[in-house]
Amino acid sequence: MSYSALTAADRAAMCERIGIDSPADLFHDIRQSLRDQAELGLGAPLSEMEARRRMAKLASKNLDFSTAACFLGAGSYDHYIPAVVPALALRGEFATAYTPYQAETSQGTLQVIYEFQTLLCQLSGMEMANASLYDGATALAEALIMASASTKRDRVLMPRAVSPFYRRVAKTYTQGLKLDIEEIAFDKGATPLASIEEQLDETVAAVVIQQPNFFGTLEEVKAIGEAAHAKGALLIVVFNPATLGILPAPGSYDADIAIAEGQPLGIASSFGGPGVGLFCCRKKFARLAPGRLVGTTTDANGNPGFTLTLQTREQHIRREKATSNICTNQALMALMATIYLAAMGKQGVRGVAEQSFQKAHYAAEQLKNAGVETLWDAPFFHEWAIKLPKPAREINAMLAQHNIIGGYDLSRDYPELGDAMLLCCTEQRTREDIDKLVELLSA
Amino acid sequence: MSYSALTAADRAAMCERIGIDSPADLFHDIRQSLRDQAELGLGAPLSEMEARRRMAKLASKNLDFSTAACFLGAGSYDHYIPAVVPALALRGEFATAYTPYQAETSQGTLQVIYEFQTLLCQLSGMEMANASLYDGATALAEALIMASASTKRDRVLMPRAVSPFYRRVAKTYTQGLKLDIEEIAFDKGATPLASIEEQLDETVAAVVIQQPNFFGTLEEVKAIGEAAHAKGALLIVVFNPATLGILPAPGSYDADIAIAEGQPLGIASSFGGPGVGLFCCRKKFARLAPGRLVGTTTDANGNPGFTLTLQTREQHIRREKATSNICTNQALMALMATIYLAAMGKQGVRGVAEQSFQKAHYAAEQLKNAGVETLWDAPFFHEWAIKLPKPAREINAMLAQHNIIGGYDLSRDYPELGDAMLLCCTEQRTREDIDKLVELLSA
Amino acid sequence: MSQPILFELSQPGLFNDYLPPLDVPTSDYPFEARAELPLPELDEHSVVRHFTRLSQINFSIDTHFYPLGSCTMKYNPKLNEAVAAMPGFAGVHPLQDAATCQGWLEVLFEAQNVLAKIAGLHDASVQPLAGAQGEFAGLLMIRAYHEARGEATQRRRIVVPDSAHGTNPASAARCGYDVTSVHSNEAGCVDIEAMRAAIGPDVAAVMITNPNTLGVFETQLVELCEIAHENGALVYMDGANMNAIVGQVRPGDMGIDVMHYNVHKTFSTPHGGGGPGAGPVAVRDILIPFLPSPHVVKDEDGAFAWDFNRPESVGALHAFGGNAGVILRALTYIWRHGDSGIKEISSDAVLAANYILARLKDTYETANENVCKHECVLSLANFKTEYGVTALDVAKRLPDYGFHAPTMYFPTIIKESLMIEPTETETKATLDEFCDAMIAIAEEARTNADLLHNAPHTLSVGRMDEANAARCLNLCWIQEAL
Amino acid sequence: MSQPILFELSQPGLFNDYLPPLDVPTSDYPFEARAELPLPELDEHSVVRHFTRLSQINFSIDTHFYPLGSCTMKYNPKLNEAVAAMPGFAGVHPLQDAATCQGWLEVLFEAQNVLAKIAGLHDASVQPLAGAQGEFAGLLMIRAYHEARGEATQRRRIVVPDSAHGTNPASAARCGYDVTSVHSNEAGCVDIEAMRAAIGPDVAAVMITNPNTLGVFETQLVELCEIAHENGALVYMDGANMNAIVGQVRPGDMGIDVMHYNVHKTFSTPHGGGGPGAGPVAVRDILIPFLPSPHVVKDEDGAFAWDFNRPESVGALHAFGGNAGVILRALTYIWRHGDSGIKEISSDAVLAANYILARLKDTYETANENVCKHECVLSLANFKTEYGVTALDVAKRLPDYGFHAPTMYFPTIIKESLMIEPTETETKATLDEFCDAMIAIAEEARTNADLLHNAPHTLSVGRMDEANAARCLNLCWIQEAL
Ligand SMILES: Cc1ncc(COP(=O)(O)O)c(C=O)c1O
Ligand SMILES: Cc1ncc(COP(=O)(O)O)c(C=O)c1O
Repeated sequence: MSYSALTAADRAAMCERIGIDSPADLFHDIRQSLRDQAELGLGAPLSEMEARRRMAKLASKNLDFSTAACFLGAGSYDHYIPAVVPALALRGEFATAYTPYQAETSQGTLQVIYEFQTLLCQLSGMEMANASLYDGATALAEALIMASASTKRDRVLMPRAVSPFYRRVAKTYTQGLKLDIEEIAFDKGATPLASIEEQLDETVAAVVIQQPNFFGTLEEVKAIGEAAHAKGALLIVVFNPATLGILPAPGSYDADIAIAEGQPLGIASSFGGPGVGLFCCRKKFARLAPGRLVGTTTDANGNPGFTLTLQTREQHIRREKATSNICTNQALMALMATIYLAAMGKQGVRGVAEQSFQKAHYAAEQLKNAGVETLWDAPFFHEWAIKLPKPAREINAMLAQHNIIGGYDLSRDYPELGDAMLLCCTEQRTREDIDKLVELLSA
Repeated sequence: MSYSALTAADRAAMCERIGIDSPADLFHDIRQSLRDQAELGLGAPLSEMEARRRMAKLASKNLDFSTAACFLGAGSYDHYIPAVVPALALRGEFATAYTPYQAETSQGTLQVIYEFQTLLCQLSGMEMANASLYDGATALAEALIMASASTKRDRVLMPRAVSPFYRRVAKTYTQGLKLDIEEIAFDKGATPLASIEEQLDETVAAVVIQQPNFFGTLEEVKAIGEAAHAKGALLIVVFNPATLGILPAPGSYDADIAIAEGQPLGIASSFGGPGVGLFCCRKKFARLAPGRLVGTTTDANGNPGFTLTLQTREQHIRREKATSNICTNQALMALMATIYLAAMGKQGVRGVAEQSFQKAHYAAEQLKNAGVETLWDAPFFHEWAIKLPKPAREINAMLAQHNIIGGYDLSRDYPELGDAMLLCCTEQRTREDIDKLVELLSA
Repeated sequence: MSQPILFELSQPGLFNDYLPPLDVPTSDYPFEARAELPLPELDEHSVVRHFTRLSQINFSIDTHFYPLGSCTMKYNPKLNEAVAAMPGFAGVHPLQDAATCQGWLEVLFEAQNVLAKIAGLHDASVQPLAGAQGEFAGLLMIRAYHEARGEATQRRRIVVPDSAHGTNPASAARCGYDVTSVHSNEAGCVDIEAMRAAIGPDVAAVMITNPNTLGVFETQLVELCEIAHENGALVYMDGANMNAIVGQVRPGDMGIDVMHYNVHKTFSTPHGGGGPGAGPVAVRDILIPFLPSPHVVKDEDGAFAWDFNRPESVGALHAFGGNAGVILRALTYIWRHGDSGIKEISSDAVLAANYILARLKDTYETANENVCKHECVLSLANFKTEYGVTALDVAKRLPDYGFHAPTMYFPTIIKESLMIEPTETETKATLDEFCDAMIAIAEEARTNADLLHNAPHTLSVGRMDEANAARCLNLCWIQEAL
Repeated sequence: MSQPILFELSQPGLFNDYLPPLDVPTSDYPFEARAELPLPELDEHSVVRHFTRLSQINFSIDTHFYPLGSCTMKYNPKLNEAVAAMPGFAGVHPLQDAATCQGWLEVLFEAQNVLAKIAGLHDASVQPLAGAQGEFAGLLMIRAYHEARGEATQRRRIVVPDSAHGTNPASAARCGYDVTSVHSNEAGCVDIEAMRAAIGPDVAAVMITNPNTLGVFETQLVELCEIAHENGALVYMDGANMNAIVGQVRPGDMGIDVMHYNVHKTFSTPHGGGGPGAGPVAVRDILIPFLPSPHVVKDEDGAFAWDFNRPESVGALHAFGGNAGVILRALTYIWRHGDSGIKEISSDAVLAANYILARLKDTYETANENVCKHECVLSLANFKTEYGVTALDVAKRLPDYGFHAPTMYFPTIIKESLMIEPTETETKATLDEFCDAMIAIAEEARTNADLLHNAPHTLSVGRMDEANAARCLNLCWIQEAL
């Protein structure tokens, strides 16, 4: 079976028109020996009923947010997704359209992307945003490369308090390029300004700072930015869009490039992807930016509309000289983020940030009262690290028994921290969830 | 909170334009004493998150088809619903449109209904179908009333082997009318032709027959129809659309009216509703038919299109002389049935009937081999009655422990049958499900 | 662009393999299998494209302002759909043992309660499947009530104002009642003296719509109820227009004995292009014994159950317990609002209607002298006389401006009427654009009446010839027909 | 009708109460909360109407034939969406302990396996997020391979035919490689002698697209692989066009060392208006050590786990394990087909393309001499000369007939090219209607070229001025701007 729309009679008629005996004749340019080899071994086709059942069975082997309370963050977050987001985003006209190369037949997609770009500017306080990149980690990698191209320098200062997942990808992306990533140690969960200043000089293209950082700690972003700018280096901020309802916007402390993972904006965790890479920067970098951009224009009758623009930056025109190799991006997820921001609006976005902050602080306080120590006393937003009496893995296995998804095992990337776990609260965690966690962790 | 789209500023501006101080002024025509009384006591509003959580918790208190194997039929069936059905039917343009009174703005809905009417004719072999009624039971009631109106007779013969749920509703519907429903006993699970003939004479408006009947048994529909017609009575057939892939169509044995519950056609059980009443009849009854009808016509430019037609039958024009009081029907469910039939197509509809039949017969056979007796040896389709050693309620409680939804307790409506249960298999029951049922019932 | 009929897209041999191969041995059929099955054969892609395209040629609340009077075309929250799609609700059989469907029973029980509370009455049945069936159920209960008092044969009449919706007299007829239609007064309201004259010992009930179909609150309803009750008759309220007063006043407090809701109006369940709806009925204590069967009850242990043991019940209206999935959506909606939100609904709905009235009353004649409730009624009678432009013409022209038409020619007591119900879920900007369009159309009527006569101009079809459909009746596609 | 921009619909004070009241005591912020948050404020209804209307002005597979060459715009099954929406998949965190996500890990593991099998290679990584990243990952692996053999500094060049997609050279550049572009022969195929000349000891890899971007199968691919391998270079295959050959021939059998799939093409995951996709890479055994990290493995007990312990890996390409939800859809699709179904895909896709070619080759010049594979390429060069009608004009006119445009001006080696890829999921009737439209347009070009120059005529906008967008760059709506 396939989803083919041709009948046997159609095939016969088409073959006749083409002047062949059978469709197999269209493959005579492939050597018979090769064709004979092509046994795939995938087995028999599954009917829709069978495929759905098999998948449902696999789904049932996962512990999921519908039955478990998730205290795991570290880059993917269990924020509430209003029903309106999937209801609109999955409409066929959006989901089954291609990249809007043909502007006239793609005004829906194009306007959405323009609105997405604008919403990101409003949220981040930056001057421009692109149409999306793959994810937060690759967005950081692209930011480094763009910073290097624009400054013509090839050193980047990268705090270890930046997500290890992002740093891994940045390393992958720069391995073939002339670009050195130098790590900056953290102290008490934060990146010391002094450590950055120590390494900073006129050869540094950019200083990266994550706010709040991987540990949830709030960094001295303003001072770090000023230090960077003083040496002509760019400030690249990794932000979390779910915090920006109350946390100062990267634009307000003069970020040159601000990138993020957009998953918190109405996108399911879905085992890590698809999410969406957010890429914002100063407008002066427009011609160096990676990925697609949508701009306004007019049609032949002078009516306003939208179109892809500055395409000469891109691979399909500039080929090896393109600002990036990205082609397909995460447009449908950008649509979800757009609908999410439109529906949540100013008050909703603020509410998510406030509640996430407050619930995390309540949880941290309750844990402290119950004898579970935080790793550091640093100011944090909605993620924070706690000390554990035994390996996180064991604690998490225990929590899973009680339908709680525990925190991230910090010993995996920071063995020096010993047994420790990064916890997170979003607005989805109820006081009841938190009290249960506290009870189990302090038992 | 409400879904209101007005801001405080809007309200003020609108009041000003109207010339009032506040919206409360618009309610001055309601006595203040009455207004003061209007404390509803519904409690505080729930946010979307809270409402969804509360509902999810209630949902979790039900045993459902996603985790349990359902052997319960008796009027609502666990047939497979292709993913395409909800994906298309729930599109806002269909779901949030009103009744297509304005033809020009409702061509989508109107064409769907016309296609629905046609598909029902194709499936049932009848000459026409209406745009839907509430459910199978009310469709039967409407059929009785129409039969009486068309024959100007007031007796109806109603076998007890017709669904007791349908008979209950027929009774409700006719209590204020001059229409006597006379019950016909069954013998070995079927309605004896002789019993019908005994009661038949020229005062009988219609003979009702359900095929397969409530017990799943196949009735002698042809002979019964001939007997009815010989006395000038109409033959009203209650069919199950899921059987008509292989079972002869009501039109083929000369039914005058054929009605059914359309839920098996791609509609969720949803605790019994919303489903959809199917109403088919001879074309000569068009002007007596209840409910809406869509016909073809042309627009001012001569282009083809669709519109509601024969509206003079309906309550909004004919008032107390209307053929029925029905106004709102089950249009969205009719759309689902339309998409279902289009997607399943000829082969799929046949496959569902074949597999339901075969699985039921396999199950009956295996049960027999395991010592669980069927109540009668009558030919059946995909439902059949078995004898139980103890009350069905107890058996079902045991089965529920094993995630099996057992059969219908026949002693509720047919105490004379003793401890007995009506089982059903659809194409959804796997051999594994059936073998497990057999094991549990024979243990 | 019109879309070909489904059957023309059929290609013999196409199918979608939804079903697995049969996994059991086969038996012979104990009947002769049908030979012909003339259903269409399509690939899934063609099905998707067909219905997606058809959907696009519809107007709907999701796409257009849809001010159909008496229909309460308000926004239908997507949350309600997400709730109804939960497998724990969608995949539950109505005949399951109560122990395995406590969640569902609780939903229906709670719905019975909140609907009784909103009505200011004592209990409710959620079984009726739409407004018309709610009326039918209510009148049957009234009939049973009189029967229990030995007055059934005496009370043969139902009194209905002439402004009532057609389902009112039709439902009365379905109960075997005679219908007495009573003229409204000049203001379109109940004429209390005419009513007093019509109500006697042979009357079973008065059916009243409040606010009435002109969108006017019946200020003399309390008196009317008193008159009825003095005469031993009960009062039924058609609650189709509850969106105007929900939370502001409880019908029970005014003397109403039984009423229905149209949850597909007031409580935002999607109208689906014609249905499904639900028409739950709320009743005063005296009618509780007669409520439809089954009813959902809660025992001392807090367990929920179907109660079939209701000897005085009017019986069942549905094979199972009604349109449960619709009731589920309505309950979700009511819980979302709570007391304060429910009040806001009616306040804003009425404000919006009065705003439209205020903006249009200089341009169009109106049936509403002072304030209206949730809808206002315009009359094109003078336009017809002066410019030959009818309510129909205006209704057909509005879609060219991107708005659905109002209800037209109803209530019938107003000539050339257009009944406009904006609801609370439209922004002021939308209301203003609509009023601007209405004013522009009035101007078109004066200057270019043919533009209106020939409207609409921008839809998938032009004005449809409805009479022709009845003349050349074609209700079913047949191969040869095309 | 165009839809106002979201921000113009904003009304200060509007919000939707998705969040419950805070249920914990509050702490003070350890930072100064931001004062301004200039996000829009809308009621949910306005949001729904806005995006529903925007969706309707898009062309899409669900609504239109969309024959974009090289994009494989086939039907995207709704089943795949239902599977991806299952809470047991959608609501799972990527960092959960393996014991609590065995279902997901199995999905990814199975996907690795089936994708390796279809390629005729030995393993696969599902981490790459799109085709371009697949290329990047593949080239990094090639780089790591040469490095492991001590030849990294020596092998600085990637050889790419000039017909290649832009991502090929761009991805090579991202790895720090120099790109050597090699001219195709007159037939648009790899010029084997030019290739031989270009491949030397300084070449790391050859990137080849097969079928190539003209839709022609590279018959000399086996020889090309031999030449590369003799020179110590590896061969990367851009698998964007796999829809033409999937199940008919396995790239590994032809000598390919590493390839990517575009699952958003071949395996029907929705393109989403630009993404997300997934670009899994399949590799020969020699490259397994270098596969991206983490990789999913299965232990002896049948338990699945992430393997991060891959010292020779090129590293991570995504914060977590890739676009898992996209891979899930692709696996569902592949399981639905099995061996026989997969073969049917390519057979019918190629048949459809050749049918279009056969029907249009008398009307248009074509770049395909004999049979094509999944797509055919027309050239409007002679139309341009004779009638002043370009590929652009034809592309802009087709939507007036209800069809999306083909890919235009790619591959660049054909002048005024239109690249038409019908896929296997269109009916013959649709293919015929499309060909009829193309023939009608050719006639229009002859008789009424301006009709084409000014096209489209029936969409929400007329022909867009793209140059103007770059000149007056406006990437972000600002209150004052309108
Ligand atoms: C005033 C009034 N009463 C009764 C009804 C009938 O309700 P339903 O269509 O739900 O049967 C309607 C619906 O149009 C109505 O407007
Ligand atoms: C031939 C070819 N190669 C590579 C790509 C790039 O793939 P992606 O867009 O998934 O990054 C494409 C996509 O357009 C393509 O057509």
